[in-house]
Amino acid sequence: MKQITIDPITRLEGHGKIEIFLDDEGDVENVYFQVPELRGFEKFCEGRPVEELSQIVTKICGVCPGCHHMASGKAADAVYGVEPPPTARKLRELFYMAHFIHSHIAHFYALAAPDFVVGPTAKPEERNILGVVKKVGKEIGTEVIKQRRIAQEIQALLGGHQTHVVMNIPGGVRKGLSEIERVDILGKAHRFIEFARFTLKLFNNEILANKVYLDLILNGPYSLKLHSMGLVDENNKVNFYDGKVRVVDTLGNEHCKYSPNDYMDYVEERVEPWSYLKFPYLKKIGWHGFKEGQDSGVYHATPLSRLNAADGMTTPEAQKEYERMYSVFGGKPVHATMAMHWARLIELLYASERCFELAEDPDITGSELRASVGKPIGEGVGIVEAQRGTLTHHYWTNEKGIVTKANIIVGTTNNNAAICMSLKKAAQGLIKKGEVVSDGILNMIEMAFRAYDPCFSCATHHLPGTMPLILNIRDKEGNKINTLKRD
Amino acid sequence: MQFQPVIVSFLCNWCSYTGADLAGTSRMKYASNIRIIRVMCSGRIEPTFVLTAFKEGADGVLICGCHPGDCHYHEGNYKCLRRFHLLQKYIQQMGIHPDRLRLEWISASEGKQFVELADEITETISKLGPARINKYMEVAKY
Amino acid sequence: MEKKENGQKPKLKLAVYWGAACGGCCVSVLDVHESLFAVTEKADFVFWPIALDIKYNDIKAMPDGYIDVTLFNGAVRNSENEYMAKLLRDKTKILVAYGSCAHMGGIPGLANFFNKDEIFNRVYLTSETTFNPEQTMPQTEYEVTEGKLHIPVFFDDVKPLNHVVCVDYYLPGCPPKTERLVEVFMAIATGAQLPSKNSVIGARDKAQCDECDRKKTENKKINKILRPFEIVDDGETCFLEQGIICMGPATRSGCGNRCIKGNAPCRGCYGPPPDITDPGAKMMSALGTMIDSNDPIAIKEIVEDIADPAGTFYRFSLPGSILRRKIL
Amino acid sequence: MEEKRIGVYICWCGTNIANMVDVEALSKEMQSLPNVVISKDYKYMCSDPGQDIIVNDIKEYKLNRIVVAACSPRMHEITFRKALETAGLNPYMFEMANIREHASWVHTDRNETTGKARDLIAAAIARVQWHESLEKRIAGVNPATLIIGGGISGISAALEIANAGKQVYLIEKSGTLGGIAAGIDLTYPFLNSAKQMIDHKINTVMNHPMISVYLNAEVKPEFGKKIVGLVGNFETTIKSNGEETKLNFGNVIVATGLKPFDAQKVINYGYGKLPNVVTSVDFEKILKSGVIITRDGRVPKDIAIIHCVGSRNENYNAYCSRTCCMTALKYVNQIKSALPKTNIYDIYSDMRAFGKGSEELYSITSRKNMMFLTFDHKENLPQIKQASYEDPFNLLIEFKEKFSGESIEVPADMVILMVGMEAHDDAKQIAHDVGISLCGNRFFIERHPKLDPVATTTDGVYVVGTCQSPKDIPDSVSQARAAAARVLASILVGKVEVEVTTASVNEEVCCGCQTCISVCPYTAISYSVEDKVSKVNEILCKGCGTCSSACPTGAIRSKHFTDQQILSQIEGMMSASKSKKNLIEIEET
Repeated sequence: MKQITIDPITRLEGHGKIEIFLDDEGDVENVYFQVPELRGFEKFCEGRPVEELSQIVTKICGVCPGCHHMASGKAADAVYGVEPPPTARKLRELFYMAHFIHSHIAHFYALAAPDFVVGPTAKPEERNILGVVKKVGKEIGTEVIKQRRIAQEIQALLGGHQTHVVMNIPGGVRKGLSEIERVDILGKAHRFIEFARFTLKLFNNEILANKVYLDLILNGPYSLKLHSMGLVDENNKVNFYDGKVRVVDTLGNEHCKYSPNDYMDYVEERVEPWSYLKFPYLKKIGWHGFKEGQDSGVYHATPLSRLNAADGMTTPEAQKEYERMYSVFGGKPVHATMAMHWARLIELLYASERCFELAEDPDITGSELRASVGKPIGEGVGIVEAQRGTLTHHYWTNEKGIVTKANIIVGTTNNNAAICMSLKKAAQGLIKKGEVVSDGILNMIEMAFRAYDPCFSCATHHLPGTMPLILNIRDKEGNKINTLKRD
Repeated sequence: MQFQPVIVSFLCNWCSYTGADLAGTSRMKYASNIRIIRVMCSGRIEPTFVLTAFKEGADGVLICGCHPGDCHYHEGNYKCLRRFHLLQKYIQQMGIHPDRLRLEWISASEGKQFVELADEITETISKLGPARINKYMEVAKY
Repeated sequence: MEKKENGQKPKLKLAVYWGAACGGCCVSVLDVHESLFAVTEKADFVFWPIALDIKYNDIKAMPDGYIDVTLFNGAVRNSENEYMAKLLRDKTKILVAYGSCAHMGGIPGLANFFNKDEIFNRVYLTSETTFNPEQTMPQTEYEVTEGKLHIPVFFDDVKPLNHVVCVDYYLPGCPPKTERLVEVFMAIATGAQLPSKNSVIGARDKAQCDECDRKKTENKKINKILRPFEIVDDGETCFLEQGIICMGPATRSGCGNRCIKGNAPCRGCYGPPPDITDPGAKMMSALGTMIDSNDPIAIKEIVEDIADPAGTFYRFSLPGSILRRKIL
Repeated sequence: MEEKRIGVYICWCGTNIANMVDVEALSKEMQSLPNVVISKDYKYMCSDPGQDIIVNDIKEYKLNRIVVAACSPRMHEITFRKALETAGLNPYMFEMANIREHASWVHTDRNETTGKARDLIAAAIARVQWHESLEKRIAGVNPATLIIGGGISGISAALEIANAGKQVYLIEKSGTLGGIAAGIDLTYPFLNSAKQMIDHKINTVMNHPMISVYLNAEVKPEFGKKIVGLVGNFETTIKSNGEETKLNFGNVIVATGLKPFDAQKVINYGYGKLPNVVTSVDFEKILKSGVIITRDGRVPKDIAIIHCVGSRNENYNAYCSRTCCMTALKYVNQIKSALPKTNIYDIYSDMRAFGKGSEELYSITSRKNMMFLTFDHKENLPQIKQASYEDPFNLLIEFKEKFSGESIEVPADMVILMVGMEAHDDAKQIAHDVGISLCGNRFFIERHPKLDPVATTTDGVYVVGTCQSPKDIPDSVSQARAAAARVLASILVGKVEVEVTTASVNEEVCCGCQTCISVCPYTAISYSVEDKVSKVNEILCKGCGTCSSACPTGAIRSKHFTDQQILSQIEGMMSASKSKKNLIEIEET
């Protein structure tokens, strides 16, 4: 038996590590996606004042700190049993839209586009954003960077800190929005919408119009039948900031719809001895191993699953695009892993439109930023949709509001099992017995993984270069007999 | 070999240190575990000193100043008192037994009281056993 | 350093690596935005796991001192972090502890209130959503049917970088302000005179208050310690004078007062000004002095309101402080 | 930075240290510590030959830091600093390890004590590494003097200084000068008129060009403290008859006097209830009035005098007030001369007749036709009762006569209680205002009970008269004049050494948080708006170091007590015992 190690592919908390085991025939026997690091926030949040957590947990991930800040802020509100006043709520959502916009832009252009616009098996040194720029025009590169920067500037303006936001305080937000700032954001939001439209057009012309890619998306080794999770509003429309968590099964029927406080009745986590990252699954179905299908408890929480789990979008243009996607796939739910990219762009459009709506809302410049806070109830759950999946923070406190217990399910964690399975499926589909494992193949394995946009990957935005990959082909004893490395 | 605690003591120059001197000139006897460091005023004593003493292997730390109202510098001992209570809360959170850190008022004429204090603290700390904090704290220096 | 073909000033060889970190430091490097190209003109990234196709083995293959500057971010939490720290130390001329975690232990350092078992028990056994009847724990080496799988050893406590290797400079912040990084980078690139080894770069000697726009007076008397949500912040008065604990006076400036500008008190990510080993201890000393009472009972009551002294005064600096972990 | 060359000197102090500490072993051991160039032990380091060793070694071995392990620095730090100066070394490059008062004299196990001494010396060596030269600073002395209290002591001191041509500010809280002495009729032992003596002095004071008198005066508190500054340059603001005056002066003499014991506290004597029981203070008034009659206007046939009222008794004051016995005898003589027929019973415990002419007064008096009786001043004090109507006398005193051992009853128409002296109720406040301390009996503490009974631990502040301890007029006056001499001497010298170990602000680091400002008890720190930093006025700073502990940025250094110095001292102290501890733990495991 041969063992292929891809290390480090990248990190979540520490380096993600892929181990591919080939049988003696050279066929893929099994694939393990390992997360070799833990920091233990769930533990050391204990003893901290609950209102401090929203600034502590942002350090779970410096790539999507805003998500943790929001989930934590909402959990803290719940602990004190307060609802932020409308202005505060809208400011939070406005911030959150900006957070989604820069993350989604970056992911598509730096990670997804190269594979499609340039080509999955193109030369690595071309298969990056610069390659994309070469293909579709120089101004795009600068535009991407510019849009991302603008979105981050809005974040910094509202959040007080470009990376590790300090916006939330129990019962509301620390800082209001001035009229000048509002108008400025309105203008920027308008440009976001235009850029989102442009990006979708790009996706349409460069990818969907291309027979090969369309086939790759529709069929290919990239489809996985999993249940879909996502946050929805009272009309079952997609919502990132607030609402109920809805899960639809592989056939598109509602499996459950729960409010944040009840998450423990629906989600359970499994521990594997070979990874520091746990594997969540649907409690009602239970864990039946790393397998797809209706009977498996494995679900995914991604842009695609959010769209699968919802009945539509609240903003007009996004809704149109939503309908178009499902018509292309011939109905819901969609299980094509690569469709996540499309879904992500639809979310980008939604976030941009929503950003505009909020900036138009007169309430947004209101002066009532905080509801008064009383004694803590002692327990609170906060759930938001992170770019990379449903994010849950759950705190227990004593009568002084000091945290006695915390439970956190991070966005990417939801997809831990799904990632493993996608990788295995891709590897099995791509690594054929006897065939030399080419860089193209490695990259196509990686594409399966990248589609999930696991937390770390967005950190690689707009730097020339590709995901590092290396294959060590080992014999039974684990001695390396051959190394394949992308150069 | 029976455990001999080391107790680092910070004494203010005008009252407590003089009190300890008085114990000496009056040839009173007390446990030899106390190690005295002189500062001009208990108001100069800050957490950094106490924590360093623990880190360096002290099993206990004793702070002495003038009685309230008698501070040679009027209010230094109150400043010390305030820091002391905060520091007490901190070291307990860090897993250090509160009895290992003491603040007592000793006047220039209270040689006898100082002797009793020294013996009493030595006994308390001996009962608690070695603090072993320094072992915990050992890290390679680069 | 090798010359570029066109025989101009040789390009710097840069490496960026993370130990126990959140990725925020790397984002801060990427957030140079447009000026990224200016940087890549002067330097080549020779190692950056998240961005570049370079493997550990390639690092091992490099001659000692091959890399000019390594920005090591993240704390040392496990055997892999320590291994890479030592490896990069050998291969690097200037090793920079980049960001609060590498500098002082940072937020992951709060784990030093506990040990490995407590953390594992919570995460893998008692966590409400975890179902683990076999009490499975992650294993450093684990035999699956197909072969052996390895993950690094999880240490009992978190260490800042200088507890495992010799550090040349510290570039503080959570994350460091990108502008500071660019300044430092340009200084190195242009061969400007660097400060003496082992010192902090990319931050000012003066503490936050020097840049803080809030009104400060000598009236720093505290009758009651309050928590941020317990006051109606006027956005203008010094936090300490409103009874809110702010680490500003014991924290270097350089971040641009970002949290304070966001109406949140400073938590000290930029670390202490020169000559201070333990910012937490200094701040406790200062805050204690501010308590406006001489009555032991009253003082006790006021102190009681500080819910989490260790976690507040040492939010970012626990592993680097005098008592670097809880005694268990 | 210059190479550190340390000399270590361990003193035997004869056998005082050597008996309990293995000084030879230690001096050998210390030789091996970092930067220690030479380490010696010697019988008496403080002796001239002892100091010479240091002086010579400094020259011979180019030493730049010295550690002496001997007695308490409070004893000989100055001595050795001088030695360093003689050798041309800055006196602050010196550190002392107290291995006598804190080691050899207080411990009984030679090994343990030697171990402790090792730690203390190692600590001193570690500390001295970081010592830095500090330059002495000189300040001028303001020739004016503030005298608090216009009694006989204050007046005497005032005249002494004023007559030397120096300005005196004399402040008195009452409306008149003279204090207690002015209330006395005749003085013992020679029975001269106090009035003649006092009035003359008061007049000279009132009209003296160099004395400004402030009656009904009080000191106005500023910054919680009434007198700020330090020797040579004090300042304060006083309020006299409603108007405020700011005063600057170089020295302070505290002469706030005494308060008579409140006789009502001794229930047995019924003072305040029985009209004809009077205190010595009351009786002086009666004497001054010229006629000795009872409250109900009769000429007393029997007068009893009771000693030690409120004195020498744990329930009241444990100390002896020194003047009452002789005053009582003075009364006997005055009564005898006024009312020869009146019987006098002098009820005392011990007759204390020290000092010029006092014993003579006693023998003269005892020959007068009167009766001495004794009582136990500790247990069963006499009981004074109102006599019944039919009795031919007004009061009845029951008590156990000590000599005879019989319980007797003494008749009296008037009883004089010899009340003792007490410190004023506001003594503590005064002490706080001028920065001096009180003893257990609430009298002001002098710097040294024998060698320096006028000065205090605060330079430039002197205590005289009965506020320092009970005394009679001649003692008060001589103490007052002694203090005056000290003040004049300091004015003559014209300059004083100001505290060197002050605080200083590193303006490169100070962030202007202003935490330090309100911390300083001497208002020595102020915030400079233009520079955005705190600044220390080193004239006002007394070097307590509280500000440097309060400074969150580490910008304030407390000279000679820097963090670095103290932290190294701790590390040095623990260096030895650390290895010892590890040994123990190895054994345990």
